[in-house]
Amino acid sequence: MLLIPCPYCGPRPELEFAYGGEGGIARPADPAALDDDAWGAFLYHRSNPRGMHVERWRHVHGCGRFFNARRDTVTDLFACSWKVGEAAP
Amino acid sequence: MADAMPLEAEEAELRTLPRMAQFVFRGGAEAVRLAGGALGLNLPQQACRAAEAGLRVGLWLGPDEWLLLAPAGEGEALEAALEAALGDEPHALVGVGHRGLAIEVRGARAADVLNAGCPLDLDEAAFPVGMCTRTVLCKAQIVLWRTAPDVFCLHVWRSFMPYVVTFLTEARARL
Amino acid sequence: MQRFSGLAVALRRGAWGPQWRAPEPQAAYDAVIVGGGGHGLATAFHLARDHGMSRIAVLEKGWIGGGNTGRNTTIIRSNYLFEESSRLYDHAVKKWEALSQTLNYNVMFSQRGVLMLAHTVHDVQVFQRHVHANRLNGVDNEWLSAEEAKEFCPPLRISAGMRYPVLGAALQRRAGTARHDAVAWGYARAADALGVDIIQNCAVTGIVRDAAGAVEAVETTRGKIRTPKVGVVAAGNTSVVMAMAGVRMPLESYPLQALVSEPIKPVFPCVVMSNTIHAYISQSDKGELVIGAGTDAYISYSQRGALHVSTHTLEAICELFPDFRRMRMLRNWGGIVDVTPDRSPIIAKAPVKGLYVNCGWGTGGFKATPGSGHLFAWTMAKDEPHPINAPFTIERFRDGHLIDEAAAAAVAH
Amino acid sequence: MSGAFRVAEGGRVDRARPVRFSFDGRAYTGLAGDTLASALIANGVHLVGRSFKYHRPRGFLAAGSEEPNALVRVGAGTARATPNLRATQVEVYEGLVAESQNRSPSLAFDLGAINDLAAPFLSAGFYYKTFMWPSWGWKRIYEPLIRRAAGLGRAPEAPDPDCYAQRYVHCDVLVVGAGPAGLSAALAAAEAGARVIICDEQAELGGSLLDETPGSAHAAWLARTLVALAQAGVRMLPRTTAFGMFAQNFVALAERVTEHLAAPDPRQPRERLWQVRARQVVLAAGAIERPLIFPGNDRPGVMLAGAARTYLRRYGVRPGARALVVTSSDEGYRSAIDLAQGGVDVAAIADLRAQPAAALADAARAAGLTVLPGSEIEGTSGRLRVRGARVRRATGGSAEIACDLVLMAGGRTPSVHLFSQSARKLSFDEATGAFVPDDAGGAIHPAGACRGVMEIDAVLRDGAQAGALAAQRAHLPTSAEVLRTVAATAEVTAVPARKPHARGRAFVDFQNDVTTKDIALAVREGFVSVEHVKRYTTVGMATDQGKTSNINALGLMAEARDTAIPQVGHTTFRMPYTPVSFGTLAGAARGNLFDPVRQTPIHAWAEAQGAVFEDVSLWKRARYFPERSETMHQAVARECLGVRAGVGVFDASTLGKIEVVGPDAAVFLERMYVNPFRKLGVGRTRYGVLLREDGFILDDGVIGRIAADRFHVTTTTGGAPRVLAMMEDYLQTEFSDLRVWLTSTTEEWAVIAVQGPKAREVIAPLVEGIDISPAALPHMSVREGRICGVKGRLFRVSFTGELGFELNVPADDAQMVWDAVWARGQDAGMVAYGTETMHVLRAEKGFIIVGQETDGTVTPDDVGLGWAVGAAKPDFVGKRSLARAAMKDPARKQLVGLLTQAPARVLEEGAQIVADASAGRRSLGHVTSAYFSACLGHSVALAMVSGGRARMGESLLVPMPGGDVTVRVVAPVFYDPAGERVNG
Ligand SMILES: Cc1cc2nc3c(=O)[nH]c(=O)nc-3n(C[C@H](O)[C@H](O)[C@H](O)COP(=O)(O)OP(=O)(O)OC[C@H]3O[C@@H](n4cnc5c(N)ncnc54)[C@H](O)[C@@H]3O)c2cc1C
Ligand SMILES: NC(=O)c1ccc[n+]([C@@H]2O[C@H](COP(=O)([O-])OP(=O)(O)OC[C@H]3O[C@@H](n4cnc5c(N)ncnc54)[C@H](O)[C@@H]3O)[C@@H](O)[C@H]2O)c1
Ligand SMILES: Cc1cc2nc3c(=O)[nH]c(=O)nc-3n(C[C@H](O)[C@H](O)[C@H](O)COP(=O)(O)O)c2cc1C
Ligand SMILES: [Zn+2]
Repeated sequence: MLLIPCPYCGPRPELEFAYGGEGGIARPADPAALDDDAWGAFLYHRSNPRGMHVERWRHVHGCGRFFNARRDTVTDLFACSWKVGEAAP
Repeated sequence: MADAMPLEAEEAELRTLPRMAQFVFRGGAEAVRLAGGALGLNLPQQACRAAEAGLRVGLWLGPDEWLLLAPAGEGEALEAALEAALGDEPHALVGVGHRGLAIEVRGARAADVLNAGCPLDLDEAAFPVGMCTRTVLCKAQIVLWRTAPDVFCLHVWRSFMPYVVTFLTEARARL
Repeated sequence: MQRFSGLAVALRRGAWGPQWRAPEPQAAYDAVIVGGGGHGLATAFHLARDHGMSRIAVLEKGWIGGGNTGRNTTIIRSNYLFEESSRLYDHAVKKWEALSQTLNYNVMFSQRGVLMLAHTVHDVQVFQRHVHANRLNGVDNEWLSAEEAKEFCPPLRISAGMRYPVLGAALQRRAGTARHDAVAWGYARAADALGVDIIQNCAVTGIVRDAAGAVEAVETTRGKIRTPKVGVVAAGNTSVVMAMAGVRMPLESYPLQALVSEPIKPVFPCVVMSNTIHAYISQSDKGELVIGAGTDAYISYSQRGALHVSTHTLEAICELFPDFRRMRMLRNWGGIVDVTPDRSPIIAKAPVKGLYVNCGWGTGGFKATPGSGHLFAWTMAKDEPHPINAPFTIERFRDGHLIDEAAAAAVAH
Repeated sequence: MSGAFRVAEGGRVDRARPVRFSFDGRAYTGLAGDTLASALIANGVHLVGRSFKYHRPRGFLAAGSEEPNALVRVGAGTARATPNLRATQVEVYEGLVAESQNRSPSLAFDLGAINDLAAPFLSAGFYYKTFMWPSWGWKRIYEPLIRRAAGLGRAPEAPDPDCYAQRYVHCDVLVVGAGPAGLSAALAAAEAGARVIICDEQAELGGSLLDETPGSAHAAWLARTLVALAQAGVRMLPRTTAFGMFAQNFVALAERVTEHLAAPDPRQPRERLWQVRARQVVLAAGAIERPLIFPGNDRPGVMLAGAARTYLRRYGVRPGARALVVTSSDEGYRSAIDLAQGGVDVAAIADLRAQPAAALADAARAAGLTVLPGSEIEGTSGRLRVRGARVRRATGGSAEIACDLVLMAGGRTPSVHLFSQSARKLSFDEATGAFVPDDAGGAIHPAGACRGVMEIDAVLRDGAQAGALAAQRAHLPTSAEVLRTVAATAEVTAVPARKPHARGRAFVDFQNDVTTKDIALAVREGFVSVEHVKRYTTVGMATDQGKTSNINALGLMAEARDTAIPQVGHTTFRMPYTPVSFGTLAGAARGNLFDPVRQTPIHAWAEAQGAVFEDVSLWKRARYFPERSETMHQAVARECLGVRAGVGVFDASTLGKIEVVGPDAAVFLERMYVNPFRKLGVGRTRYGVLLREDGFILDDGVIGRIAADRFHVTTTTGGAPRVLAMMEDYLQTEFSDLRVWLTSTTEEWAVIAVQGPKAREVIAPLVEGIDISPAALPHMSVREGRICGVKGRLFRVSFTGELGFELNVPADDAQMVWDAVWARGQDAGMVAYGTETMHVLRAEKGFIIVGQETDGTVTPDDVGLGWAVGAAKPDFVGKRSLARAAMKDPARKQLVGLLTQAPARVLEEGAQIVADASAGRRSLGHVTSAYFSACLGHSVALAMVSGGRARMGESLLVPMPGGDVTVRVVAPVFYDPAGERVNG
């Protein structure tokens, strides 16, 4: 069970969190302006890297907040986490 | 329940707490200030901390979320007072007095009983008196608040309460 | 190829040579398969056997069969909901039925039947829809009452007082299990005999494209290899390999766990799956209970998962089979499964000339191995899909023609 | 007397407490403190099992958890008898019943041993090469035979009556292993003020110190240290195996709580899972002695030298009368001398090395022992027990040495299992001939024998340093920088096995019967990778996971490949270290603790009425209320008619509810749902449809505007958590400009639906402060007011097509309100109805159920909800996806009604729909809902049919096993198509 650094509550056990998928994929401001390729990519294409991954978590059984984190997908260790709207450290 | 327990009662005891008026309060800094005035209590700004004034309590649940507790009879008046004080300041105040029930686990081994299903470090150094947080107890979500070194208060959604009580009773019997 | 048979075993008394060669990589091949799992090896076998291609290499970064092929719970069935899917998987089941003979390698395909348990009224509706759909498509699948399910699988508990009672089950009798390692080895031996070079400890590290953008070569840890056709069959690592050609995939890779008990005398005659409470169990021919657990919530290449994922599965196993509570977990492991948004695979041409991809089998691709190899080889050789895999494109995620088995069944083992 | 082989004194057994037990039906006596193994050896029993494949007789190899042979079934009866337990770990207790396994009819005479004769044909991987002819042979002949031969023990045959417990625990320092290294680490860490937990899989803490003679300096140190640890508040967990090591020092321990007791307290759990989060971990798991490879090395009486020493010194039993000690390490000498001192006649020390250390040889000779350097063991004799061994001398010639014990000392392999599980690297240490932990940095500190430190004083120092360093890294103040100064001392030199020169079968993996030949064959057949050899030969895959065999197998592979062990590598270490009961891992989760059972405030009432419940997500919902002996169909027909003719009451409390509050609430809902919400008036409600971003229906529900800035949103029962999570996601990460907050009120409000033409008259007297006249409270509106005196929200909505109200009342008051409604309803002929009737009533009206008509592939237009989509809105979740090509395909499945030709014929839900009777016909769609409508007197069905709306009036076929059923496509509204009754 991972120990996940919530930027509000500090490190907490994984059981309190929900994974939110890859981070940094903003919903287009005007979806209608996108062609099918771009919209399909927004919906489904993911970088899925082996190594550092920017991802979203929600401390759902804690403070309830979504936040961003950078985690190594090989070791599963977190490098850092930051609040929504803040710049990545 | 009682005779299935190898523990002495004072080592860990489960008690139902009386019904309370409860509200979820959400809002920004100004709303917090205004609400504090109506509550007679400064809502905690530090994560996972409770503030108490008399029988009124504000539990920090999130950066813009507090669970307010007050004696059962005060609910409607408190709601009116809060709404009046907050006026047009954006906020949300939602009565949840029937959503959840509270129980208390007290005794020298209360933390051990909770740790049967709660993955948090409940050592006093890590989880001091006055700390509160949403967390999990095995497959139920709870709000856990340490009110004294040997006393934890649990707020549980009502349909999960039978599960939580059965779980804790079993955990207590198996310590 | 040294022919295998009982007589040969008796006569040779252990005087066997290598089942496949260990060739040095050549400078160029007609086609290169990236990934020496069951699907990759089967693809190479079919390219060589059916399409007359002789210069083929399978490049495997570790040891063949060491990916998900070597770490799955071996459930084989074809009673999928959508016509596209049941056709795809039944194509494979038909090939499984002859595979030991095709390969002259006993892959121990065991058609012991797969029971899928229904625990809620909703489950019953969903499984009955499967039964009807499969019957129309000529795929066997039948509905059993709880009592009939218990008769088919005596250790199953069906008492009414359970937290999730068993309301019935869908049974596919032709479904079953196979010996996972033998599948990789059998294909490797047969492909090698047809001249395919199986090159282990050779990781692909780059995909080289020519000025027109077409595939021209692969870079590997054992040097550059020229080829006009690259078939990527890298399961959990597909995104990583495809990124080498600049292609972003609709995939996420998750750890999926499985575990075995200590071996016991035969007690479990079939395969049982419960999607609702997440339990997948059968007994191997050696005697262990083979149990499938769930995926972790987050993407990971660690090839292991969290403890709470296994405990969750064992809770379900103990609830359904309370006699097994004193059984003991002997070994637990993880694989990396690549999951598409609709939980159906991709067997298709990639948007780069000369690049083909076979992936997205997620938690359930072992069962497809023989069919997948056949169809992917066809697609690579003819540069166009076979009618059976034509719907399984990457473009469906652009156009919305999803084949959403996930919507019907949470997990697709 | 507790057995003829018990020595007169010594050992840690309690001679005052004899214990009676049985093995294979024979009664024996042991002593408290014995393991089943030591007690059997005390009684001269060495034959305890049969191997997996060849059914060869097997005895005790080891004295601890690494034992591969001595697996037994322990416990009486069908439910508690547990297979495959290691006799070397089972503590004897009064009345213990044990049985041998994998033999028939008896251990001494086992028919399965016929396999041993066929061994030449059963070499590694033989089954891949055979059983393929004839092609049907596998299924009908061979597989059944193979499957019958499977397994070792028998599974329990009845539900386990015992219970299990689990606990999370945190500490500064977790110490795994309580030998000298672990104990000194724990002490040092505790002295530095750390919260320490120390666990050991054995019954007593002490590790190798338990083999020390009582009164010796080290035994005294052990006693002193245990007292000091207890005083320092260290949590000491004997019988507790650290079996899994995960990222960030998350360690899983399995404690055997009652297994060793004759009459455990039934309240005690049988076993307990500890899930430890440790800031620092000290691994002091010791080292495991290696067997040697020679023909006949598997006969009962062939044992590890260290194990023999343990039996003698810890348990006070002589494992045999006359021993041949075979060694490739210095340690064999120490064991030989100790055993000789303990009264075992040591025939000789056969050293496989040509030049043993002179000092050791001299010491042995001084003790009167014969040393034979440069020996080779050519074989052993005996049937069910060793009688002698053939030793070839370096000087030439071989001699048969009579003995009933052959002791193997092949050096020690550090127990790196947990270290490696933590995904850390190992490196090969030539001196010890084994893999050792690669680094001592970070938060995991190997100490003692498990990192190759073998000499006792060095071990004590190493442990103390590891403990102090761990405390320091756990941020506890320590006076000075702690350094690790002890080097891995290869006290012994040993090389992993080489292939024996002598002929005959030499076993590498005892439990799985893997011989040196199997490994050679695998390599020859091209299985070069260590992982391939493992899987082809099954070496290391048995229940001991190769604790004694893996390193020897690596040596043999290296030899066969003509390379060195580091080039061969090692297989992956995985949890568990030793097998762990499913029960321990499942814990308390059984029955109602398997998953919470959620019940509504009305549940008890429904139960008292005899309701039949169904599971919907975690909730129990009343499905129907049978009266007397009614079947479901009869009850549902009665309930339906009751609602349509009069009035019915339904508990809809499980519906998800979300209070959406804030100045931007309407804007938020407008962006989330397909429907427009900005202009929804206060006091009005609207049916909302929620899509996923990919355009498919996720959920639906009625949304009421309570105030300008406050909405009461309802969701499906199962969808409640999902919808709230999705809304939070958009609110927090995409629409964070909006000032809106979401609160779940699912459990705040109980919902009592009162439906039917008489609904108004029933509730009228109960409602205060709300004008419920049709004009004041039209269909699709909501008011706040008092219901039975409590604050509530009254919705005028209908999911039945009848005049309907939903009374939202505080959950605590729900039963009171329900009782009042029920009492009032009696005059109106009120029925209580359940979910099944609700489904029929809504199907008669063509209302969809998310999850039944939809399955995650359905758009609003598909189910005829195109009207709900706010086409003028620039955007909402899922809008863009609806514009994709596939969503406009005229062949998409659309919601239609179906009528059967025979009115009584009810279609099966899930049945397929085709156009004609031709062969190879393709499915056009499927039946989503089908019921007999008592109100209409015929069956009704909803279906999703390709291009369905264009097929109105067409005849289609529904293939069923008994033949096709003809149906007519109709509009999906069967009852009151004009929709007038809601206005009633
Ligand atoms: C625990 C578990 C249980 C499962 N249970 C079932 C089940 O019951 N039934 C079922 O049908 N399916 C099941 N599956 C899924 C099934 O195992 C897979 O879908 C299937 O085996 C995939 O086969 P493959 O040949 O595509 O992939 P793999 O066997 O994973 O082969 C891919 C290969 O590509 C190699 N590779 C990757 N990157 C590179 C590179 N850069 N260069 C060279 N080589 C590379 C890898 O090393 C690997 O060997 C399960 C999976 C897991 C993990
Ligand atoms: N017994 C012998 O003949 C022998 C041989 C070689 C060395 N030694 C001595 O052993 C000492 C080494 O001490 P040490 O403390 O490193 O080892 P140790 O063998 O004394 O102690 C290791 C302990 O760890 C326990 N253990 C191992 N894995 C475990 C797990 N996963 N979970 C729980 N417990 C586990 C074992 O039961 C054992 O009690 C040295 O003094 C050395 O001289 C003794
Ligand atoms: C169907 C199946 C049965 C297995 N049976 C055993 C077994 O009896 N003993 C064992 O040690 N491992 C068994 N394994 C697990 C393997 O040892 C190994 O853990 C797995 O192939 C993953 O490889 P890895 O652990 O080396 O990463 C089995 C694996 C599978 C897929
Ligand atoms: Zn938090």
